[in-house]
Amino acid sequence: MTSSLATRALACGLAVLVAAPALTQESAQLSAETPRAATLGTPGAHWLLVKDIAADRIFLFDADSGRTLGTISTGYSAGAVEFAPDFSAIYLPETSYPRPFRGERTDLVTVIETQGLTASDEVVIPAKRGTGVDHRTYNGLSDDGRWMYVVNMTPTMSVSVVDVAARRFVAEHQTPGCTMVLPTGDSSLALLCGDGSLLHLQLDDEGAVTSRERTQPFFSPADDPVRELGVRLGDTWYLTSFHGTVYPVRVRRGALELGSAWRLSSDAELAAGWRPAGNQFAAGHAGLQRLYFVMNQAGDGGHKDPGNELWVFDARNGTRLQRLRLYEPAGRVVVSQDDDPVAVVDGAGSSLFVLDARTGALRNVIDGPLLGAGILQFVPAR
Amino acid sequence: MTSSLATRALACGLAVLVAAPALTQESAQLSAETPRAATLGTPGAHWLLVKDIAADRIFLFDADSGRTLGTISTGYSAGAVEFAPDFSAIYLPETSYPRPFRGERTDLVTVIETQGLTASDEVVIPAKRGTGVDHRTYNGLSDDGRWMYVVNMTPTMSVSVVDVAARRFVAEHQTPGCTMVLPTGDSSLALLCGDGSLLHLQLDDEGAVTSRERTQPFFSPADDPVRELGVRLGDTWYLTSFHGTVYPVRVRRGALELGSAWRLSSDAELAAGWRPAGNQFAAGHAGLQRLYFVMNQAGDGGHKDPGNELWVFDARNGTRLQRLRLYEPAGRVVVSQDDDPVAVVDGAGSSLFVLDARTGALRNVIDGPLLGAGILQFVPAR
Amino acid sequence: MNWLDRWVGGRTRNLARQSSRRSFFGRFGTLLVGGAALPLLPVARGHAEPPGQPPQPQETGDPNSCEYWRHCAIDGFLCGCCGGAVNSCPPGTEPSPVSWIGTCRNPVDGLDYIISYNDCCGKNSCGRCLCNRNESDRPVYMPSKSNDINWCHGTSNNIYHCSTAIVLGVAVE
Amino acid sequence: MNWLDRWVGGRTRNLARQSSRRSFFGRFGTLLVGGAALPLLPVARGHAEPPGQPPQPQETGDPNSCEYWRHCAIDGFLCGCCGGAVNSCPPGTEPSPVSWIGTCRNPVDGLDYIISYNDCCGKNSCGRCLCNRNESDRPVYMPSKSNDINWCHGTSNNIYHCSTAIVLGVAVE
Repeated sequence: MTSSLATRALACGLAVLVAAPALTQESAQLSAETPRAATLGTPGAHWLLVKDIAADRIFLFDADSGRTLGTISTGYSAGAVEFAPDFSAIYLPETSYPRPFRGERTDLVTVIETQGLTASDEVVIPAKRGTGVDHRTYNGLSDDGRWMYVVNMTPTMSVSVVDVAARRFVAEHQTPGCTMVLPTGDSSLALLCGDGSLLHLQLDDEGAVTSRERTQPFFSPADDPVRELGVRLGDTWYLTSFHGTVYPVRVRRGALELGSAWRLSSDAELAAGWRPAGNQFAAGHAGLQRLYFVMNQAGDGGHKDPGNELWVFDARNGTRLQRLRLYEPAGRVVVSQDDDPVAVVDGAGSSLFVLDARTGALRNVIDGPLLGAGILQFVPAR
Repeated sequence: MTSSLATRALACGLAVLVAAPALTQESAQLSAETPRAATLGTPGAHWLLVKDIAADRIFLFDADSGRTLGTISTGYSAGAVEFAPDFSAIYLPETSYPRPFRGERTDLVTVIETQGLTASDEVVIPAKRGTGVDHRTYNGLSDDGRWMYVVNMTPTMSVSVVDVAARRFVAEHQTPGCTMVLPTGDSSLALLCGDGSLLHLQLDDEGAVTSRERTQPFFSPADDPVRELGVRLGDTWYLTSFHGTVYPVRVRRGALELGSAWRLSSDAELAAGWRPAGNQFAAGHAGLQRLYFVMNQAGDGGHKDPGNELWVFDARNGTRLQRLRLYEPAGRVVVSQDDDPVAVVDGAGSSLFVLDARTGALRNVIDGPLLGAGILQFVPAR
Repeated sequence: MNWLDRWVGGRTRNLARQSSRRSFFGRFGTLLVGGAALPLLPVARGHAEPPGQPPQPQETGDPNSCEYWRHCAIDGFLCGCCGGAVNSCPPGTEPSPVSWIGTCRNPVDGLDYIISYNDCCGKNSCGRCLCNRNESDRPVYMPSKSNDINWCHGTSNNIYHCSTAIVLGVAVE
Repeated sequence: MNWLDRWVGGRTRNLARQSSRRSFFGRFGTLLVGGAALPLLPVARGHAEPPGQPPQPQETGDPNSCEYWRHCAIDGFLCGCCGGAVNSCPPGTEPSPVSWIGTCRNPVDGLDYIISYNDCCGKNSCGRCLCNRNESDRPVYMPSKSNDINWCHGTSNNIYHCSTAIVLGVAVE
């Protein structure tokens, strides 16, 4: 009886008969094993976080091998995560109750350590974070990784500011009529406003607001509002309207500068019903300066239906580079940021399709969450 | 603007245009409504609780109409519930963590009030209740409704005793080698033991053990053990072995009395592989003195596979009364206890089939939990 | 939040709708038993929930159906399939005091009504009769018209259970 | 405990196994888009997880498959599909100190080995590669042979994540 496990089993009164392998036979028999816990290795640029729409967990997959690397257990209505720039931690917005679905609500930014993907610390934030569809822009992180911004929606709109480096809630700033977060530097963020403008906040070293700028309204909330999802390439955020008008918003010397808008669809395509489709309908690659859009032909009101094509554009001039037919209808796309980038789109079921982001060629299929994927995020490997 | 809801919406800055209906037109237009909360009516004998295998909730259905009457939110690894005899409360064994899947474990018997099916009270019990497959016999209630017994399994075996009437944990009793609960009166319970016997405990008015009786071993744990599920008709528990031998255990003057065993299958049927099948493979009706068994032909090792037949027996003499082919393979059966009894069997998917328990005729199909039903329990309507 | 919540994106919303209608789990299940398909049940397996009655006499349709006229901008589990009704919350749940608003035309009188989609709160998601229609749905920064938002605020907790569709009055303009 | 947990009964265990193998969600999904079936993907859609390697040289088979020899009495999610391996727990989870035991024959050397199915604990269920084989499975009152039991005791919490299959040694008798 060599195994400590078997010893413990016996100590518990369990009947186990195990032969100690004789030395001469050892090579011919399997050796006794002891269960260990794995740890994560060095992160790769194709490590992909996938939220499970049907359970309180996030999967970490390697998009190249299709293997599962681990999971993160989450609380009620967990949102998209933020990553410490050195990948030492993942910041998870979630809501907790002390008893199952009852008791006092606590909202948290939970700190997940990246060796075991488990909670190592937490920051309590005001218990009014916006929940519902898991939009990526419900929270954001400053470029230097110090400030995390979490949207509050009661439906009064404000933003909680967390010093994640110091694990400390710092301030709540009122943002009447404006919400969703687009970080624009080390200490500034833009928010989308119901009048068709952007609000731009500058913070000081204590997280207090030092300036509030408001752009001119540049889109029509009534006729063709921009969607909640922004795609950032370097210093420029790309916002996209329901009808597929793309608005570049550049951050220059701490101020927002509106670029020239361009359109995803020709007049004929628009009339034929082509629209950006799905919740996570757009992604981009900063090095390639490319934007990727899931599209469908469902017309107005079909913006939450899945799309069966992926359109690829040059972000610099709005030229369409590629139009790919998808294997299954998708509602999500995400692109890795390395030099050998892959785009991942979800499917009608559990499959996640890994495409070469330059050619569109299919590289792999991951068997994702059984009932489908929530938000997709690539790990920012350095 | 007559609606208080609309008023509140406006107060929040929401743009709502509502015409106050002119008095003369009122009959032609829909009236403004106010949302209310429903309450449950008088319980019926065909009210059915159905655990969702894929979510922390229990559905309450009316098996006659097929309608959903409400739901109960549950905690981690919730078990079968017990009912206060007057249906004033439902007692739910569950486990709670103060943070999502982390922090200190608390085990509870949660008191669910039966107007709204929400938690109204709780009793903390030792944090070592047995979990895993949701066997009905992980807990039980005394006939008078005072004591609730909850099995502990670490794997050291014991039973927690809760005075649910007083909402108070009372005692933990060690039951080495014996577990799973079969209540046998107002203050006694039997447990299944690994040597093929039953342990019978008597409690005093404080919940302390006053006697421990052990029956002779009457089944072979090695060759053909009885399964965890017992069916009680009046003063008799019916236990069933893997191979379908039924052991009646009668409670007479506070003691256990073993009746004559009988078999579900002929020698030929047994050889052909017929076995009781599924987790909740048996149910009974005390008035009719009938027992119902889900059966399959999978042979040894197939006891957790679903069954495609339902066999009905006279409990008094072991005569098989009926052999029904099921519409879909089932792993669960439950029977209401009224004078117009129905049997409900689950199916391969979300359907629950409601049969006339006397004739086997199909009465209704309920669309149950999407990925399938966990434990089924009829409400004890009086 | 777990298990096929309301806000899962259109694709899976459709899946859930279709699956409850077509009971494809059940049908697929027949393939599992060694290839021997069991007979399909000869009864209607249409709805996840038996049909309901419209609350007011001047309307028609089944409130437990996604196609019911009041549901033109809804996103959620229909409370009539959860123990409540189109205008009442299931037992033990609490209506949200605020909500998003749609404008839907009643086919009986041809009038446009303001519909308030108050969430019922306090139990985890009901999971039945998932329905998503996005006519005039707007982004979250226009909350009064956004069905993406969990409106369980001002209630005893923020746990979403199901959605109602309440008549507020006739829309003017 | 939520979402298709390990202990859901044989029927749904089979469903889960089959569904990940046959990806019927994906196939059914093609029916959802207005009846226009999209082309099926021309790659193998066999496994929920790519195949793994057996830990020791004197064995064969895919530890991420339910048919792997060590799994003769397992009931749970295979840890190799969750970030661990057949004999190690996924990152951040902890092996249960006690377990249930099976006796399985290694087809390579023809010997019967004692296999310990230690649970990995501390995260909610992994949900992948559900596998249930009940050879010699016994009721809960015989715990050393019962795969119905959550063995996450003596760990920092009792939350079940996945199951390993550890070689203890050759069975004698």
